[in-house]
Amino acid sequence: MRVRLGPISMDYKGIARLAEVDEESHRAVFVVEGKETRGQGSASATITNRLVGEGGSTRVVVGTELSVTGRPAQFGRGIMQDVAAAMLRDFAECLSQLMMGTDAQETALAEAAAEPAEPLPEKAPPKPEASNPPPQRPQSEELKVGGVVWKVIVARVGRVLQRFARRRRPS
Amino acid sequence: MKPPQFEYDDPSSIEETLTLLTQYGEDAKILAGGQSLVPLLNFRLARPDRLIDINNVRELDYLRVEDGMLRIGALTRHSALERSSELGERVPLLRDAVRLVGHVQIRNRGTVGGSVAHADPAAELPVALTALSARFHARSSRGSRLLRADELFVTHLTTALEPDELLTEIEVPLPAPGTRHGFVEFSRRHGDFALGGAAVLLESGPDGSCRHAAIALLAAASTPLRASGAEQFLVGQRFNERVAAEAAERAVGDINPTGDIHGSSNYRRGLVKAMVRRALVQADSGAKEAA
Amino acid sequence: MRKGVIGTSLPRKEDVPLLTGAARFAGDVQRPGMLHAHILRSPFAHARLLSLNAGPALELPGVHAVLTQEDLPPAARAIPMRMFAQQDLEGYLQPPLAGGVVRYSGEPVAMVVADSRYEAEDAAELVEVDYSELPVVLRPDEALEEEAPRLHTGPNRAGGFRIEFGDVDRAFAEAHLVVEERLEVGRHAAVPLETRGLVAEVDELTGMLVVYGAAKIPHVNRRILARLLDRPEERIRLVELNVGGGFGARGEFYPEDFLIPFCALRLRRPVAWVEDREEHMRACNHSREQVHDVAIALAKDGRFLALRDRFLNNTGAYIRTHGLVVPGMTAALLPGPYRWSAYRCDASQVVTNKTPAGTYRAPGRYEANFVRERLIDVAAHRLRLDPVELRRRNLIARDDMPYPTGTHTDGHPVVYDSGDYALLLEKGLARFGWEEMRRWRDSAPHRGIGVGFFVEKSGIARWEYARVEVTNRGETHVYSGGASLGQGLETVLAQVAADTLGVRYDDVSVFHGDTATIPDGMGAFGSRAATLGGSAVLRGATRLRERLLELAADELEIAPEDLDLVDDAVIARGAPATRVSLSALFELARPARALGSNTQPGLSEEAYFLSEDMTFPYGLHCAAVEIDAETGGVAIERYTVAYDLGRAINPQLVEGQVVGGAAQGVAGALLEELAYDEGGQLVAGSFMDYLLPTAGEAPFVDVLITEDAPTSRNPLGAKGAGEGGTAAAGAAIANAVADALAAEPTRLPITPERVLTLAREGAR
Amino acid sequence: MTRREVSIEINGEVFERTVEPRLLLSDFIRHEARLTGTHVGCEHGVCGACTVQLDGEPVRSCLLFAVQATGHSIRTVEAMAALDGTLHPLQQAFHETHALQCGFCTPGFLMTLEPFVRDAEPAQLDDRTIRSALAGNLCRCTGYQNIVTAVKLAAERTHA
Repeated sequence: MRVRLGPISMDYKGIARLAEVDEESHRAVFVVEGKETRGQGSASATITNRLVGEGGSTRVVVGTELSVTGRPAQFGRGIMQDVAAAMLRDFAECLSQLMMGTDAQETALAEAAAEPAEPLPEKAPPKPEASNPPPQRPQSEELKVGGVVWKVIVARVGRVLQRFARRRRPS
Repeated sequence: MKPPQFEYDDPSSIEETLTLLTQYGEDAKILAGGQSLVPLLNFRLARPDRLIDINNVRELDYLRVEDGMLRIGALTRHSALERSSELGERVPLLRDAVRLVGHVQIRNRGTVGGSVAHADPAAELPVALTALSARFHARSSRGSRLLRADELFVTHLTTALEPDELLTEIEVPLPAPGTRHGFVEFSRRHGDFALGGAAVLLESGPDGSCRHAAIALLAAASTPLRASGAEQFLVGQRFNERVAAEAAERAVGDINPTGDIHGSSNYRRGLVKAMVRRALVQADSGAKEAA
Repeated sequence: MRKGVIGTSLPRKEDVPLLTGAARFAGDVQRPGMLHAHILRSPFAHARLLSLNAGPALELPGVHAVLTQEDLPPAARAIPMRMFAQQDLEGYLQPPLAGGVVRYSGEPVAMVVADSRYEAEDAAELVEVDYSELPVVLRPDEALEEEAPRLHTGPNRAGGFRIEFGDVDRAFAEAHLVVEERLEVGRHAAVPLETRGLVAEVDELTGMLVVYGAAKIPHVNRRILARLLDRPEERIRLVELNVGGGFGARGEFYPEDFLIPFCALRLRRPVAWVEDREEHMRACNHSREQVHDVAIALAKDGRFLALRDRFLNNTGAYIRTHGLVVPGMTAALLPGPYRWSAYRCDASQVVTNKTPAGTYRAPGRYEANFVRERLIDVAAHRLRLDPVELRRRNLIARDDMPYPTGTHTDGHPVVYDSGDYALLLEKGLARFGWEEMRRWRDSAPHRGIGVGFFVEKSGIARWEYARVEVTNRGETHVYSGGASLGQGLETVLAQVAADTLGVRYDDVSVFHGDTATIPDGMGAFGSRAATLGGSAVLRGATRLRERLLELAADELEIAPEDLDLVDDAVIARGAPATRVSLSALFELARPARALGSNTQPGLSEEAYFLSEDMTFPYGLHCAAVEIDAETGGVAIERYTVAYDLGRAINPQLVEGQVVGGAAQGVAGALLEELAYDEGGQLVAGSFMDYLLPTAGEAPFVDVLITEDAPTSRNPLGAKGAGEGGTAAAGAAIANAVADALAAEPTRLPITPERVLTLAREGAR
Repeated sequence: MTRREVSIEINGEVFERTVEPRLLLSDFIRHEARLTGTHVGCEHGVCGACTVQLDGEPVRSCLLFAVQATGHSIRTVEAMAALDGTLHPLQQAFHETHALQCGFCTPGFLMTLEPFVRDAEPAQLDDRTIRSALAGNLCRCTGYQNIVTAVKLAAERTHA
């Protein structure tokens, strides 16, 4: 998996796994763990996805805890925060597109804001619903951050979440 | 802390550069002033297969005014901007901004195009150019296009430039005569990337009220950001401290800056607000107008 | 003295090579066939080391070796303490390369040796290391909790001690006012501009192991290296080159100080290692991080009754060479310049998953002065007394000197030798313009003034060596057991030698730091080089002068007391034409001649100086600050340091020490912080985030040097000058900020965001 | 990687070598040209110890590759004093005012300040301007105070 942010690029090899599924609270936790392919650093992310009903739409609250070791962590000015924010935004967009694309009836808006290694607050302002589609990134085909693994994870997250969402529908 | 291996080309023309970009695209990285890229290379956080050094593309190094536009070649060094008396007279905001870039050694080597393409939201020039409604020329073998700041800057360190595209020129519409400006930032040390800042342009009508306002925020978001709500608020207002404070409040209404060890998101939001207010006051005082 | 060389601001002897680029630092050494080492470091703050595969790295062309802990000899299992050692601490010492468990991010795991540094770094990326992460603890108070992850076999409180005198509990019970605070000093570090560097080689002709790049304590380190290599000391030569700053951190014995020589012996090739900045930030000693729960008991009139402190020193993952020095200094000097009837201090040395810590300029005192002086201001605010007046009422009187404080450190009792604290206080305030600055403060909001009084110590590790020689050209050579880290050692020792002998300053050369030409020495730390080193030179030069006069007396047939030594010759007083040059005396002292006339051959005098104890310079920092209530920025309007050193050998050098020291101290109060994330990654790991002050932040520092209280503990009367500029800077800045905000800062550094938080929440 | 031939003029002497493109100019100057007066303090463009003049202008040599200096002229601290050893006025001023202690950062300061002192107008020589001019060079020993004094002294003599 290659993480890119502008000129910064880090290659990790590792695994992504579904660590926890809580059908009751509509919560799914993914863990991604990687080791730098060149260099000694590592990265791991815990991505918590939770479905929240909101009037006619459903909000996916995505929280992430990112832990990075090695030079990316030390090279300052908060680039890891930037990387984390960008990764999460990509993740959210990707998820949002996936879910809106696969189930047109359902409106799932992925909300993302990241402070790494801090549980995501839910205070993000409510977004207007379906009429306002998520912004299209210029290279929406090729995610700048995250690359292939994101797609895999997003697909799996999406499947779990859609299962949750369907179950919510009657309420 | 030594850079990883890479192949190296040093084309001497735009055409040659575009050919190389077409050939190597994603695997190549443009090397301009190198003041941001080389530290990343030394830390081995960037590992392009190939560097395309454009420092010998002399046709990219110019600064001229024509048709009401300031045209800046992408390879123009910060120090050239700093020294240009024409720039000081016609676009003093840019001069004030460039003076705050790093230190003399950085400005002697750093380029305007490099600073723009690096797209650091805490960098001075992208913010000043955003306030100035500059447009950015990108060229590739496929053709050329012109982008606005909001089109160019995508997120942290990321622009909309395609891998085969080269930023060639920045065009800055000359501010109307009588336009006043302010550029303010706060950093913990002299010359560091600021924790927050603002660039402001104010144009007044004959009655003294604001006819046009431009406010761009530094380190407030993942890109340079125009505070359009605050700009609209200012139009038609007669300037005073209260108006400045209100505009500043509106400017940071929905920003959520990234926090780090030097300041939390909250701190930075308050800081950007203060910077906007001060930049407005600075612009209003007009003290910085012209060289 | 005769020529007034001592006490004069002569230009520095060291300068010309440094100004012209001719000086040689460790990184400048190039030897034939030299290889380059790169240290592979743990990215994790705490992890089990499962496996290490160097195979792919060794396949890379240009790579010569990858060394791991398995390659090291048994003698090299741990780097010993050299000061304030305690038996309990043995289990916490650092191995040169980690085996089994890594305990901080940056801990050496392997060493890669290649033809160039570039290739060594390429290869290091290919070494495959498997770790299994362990839980991390970063704060010293959390490390002491029951369920905290344990770093070593022993408890996380690696060591500690109590210092106590008087009836503390009773004093607190009977006090009119008790003020208690939790005060913290953030982790910061020395960060010299030159990173560490070493080149080691085995001289093929002599078999001597030569190590270039020694610093601070070459002879001490040779002893440690000999022990770890199991090699005789005399088969090892350490050579000090130019050294780009030390400030306590550089020159201690680190893992690399073993690894590089070991590698050179093993590969039989010269091996160079130059630390890069990124690794310096994680590898070289950190310092300062302490948490104090401190209380002061006062009588109604403001008299100090008792001081009680319990503090934790976060020493990072291992105990390094300094043992308990930093907490020892903190506890011993916390009482400061005041009279106390009772004092109790419980000091703990606590291990956490951060880079190991050691000394940094004014170690333990920067922290102690902040704690005590901050607390006194808080007390003054509660008593509605002027903070300066409160201090004035409690200073130890001049007539009480020498004053046994009742404390001690590493076996040294702390007995203040001399001092007129009240006089210094008034002189310092006058120099600062205290009354003027009060008016300045009152004329606008967010302005504050504050002081910090300190008593420093200098000249620890009691002895030093010197040898003074006259050469065949009639010049003077001084060999010192001291070391230079850039502080001007050569200048000071040349002044002492020139002054004592009567020769020209320009004719004196000073040599130091080469174990081949200097039999022993203690080096440069704790502001000791000039006082102890200078006293040894004084003693050697005095004896050499006597011999020169006696030799000349024989030659000129004039009684020695009628002779004088002037510049390059011994002359008859009142008849300067009657003379014998120093170079002629050298010929007279050659063995054939000297032995024939039954005198001692050679013009060389060795001397050791032993001091009965430390000396205690003292001083005052005064700061005036203005705060930007929107940004939290702190602007320093005026900064003054008044410092009594007994005697200044070169006042301009001393001023330079004070100004530079103050810049560091102020930066520790406002800018510098080695911030970690929750996982134990040093996020301030480069110069982008670790904020050394530039010329834009370093304040203009006005320096007043006084000589009101010379010491009798050395013949120069001089007290060390190296650390007072730093010692009370944190205290003065914090007190000025407190005054400006009417709030009580309790933690350094006071960052802009903390300033705003204080302004918002802190109004007292 | 493809090595490149470079030909770099340093202090009037041309150095021709074949190097990897990634070789930093600072390393070329120090290890290929053996001019070790240029020091390396951080290798990420903050400390200024590696400052040299590229075609007369101060730049950080740790942020340039040696291949980029081909055809350019580099000036380092070794070129400042006269051949007979007479110090440059700026070096002399540093010496007289104790503007250095350990001296590791000094060559970088000299390279930055030489053009500044040469071009400075007397009106520019207030503390604030001088401090701003040298803010791109870190010094850990002096607290900068005597460096400011040295700049004033050198400028006075230069423009006298």
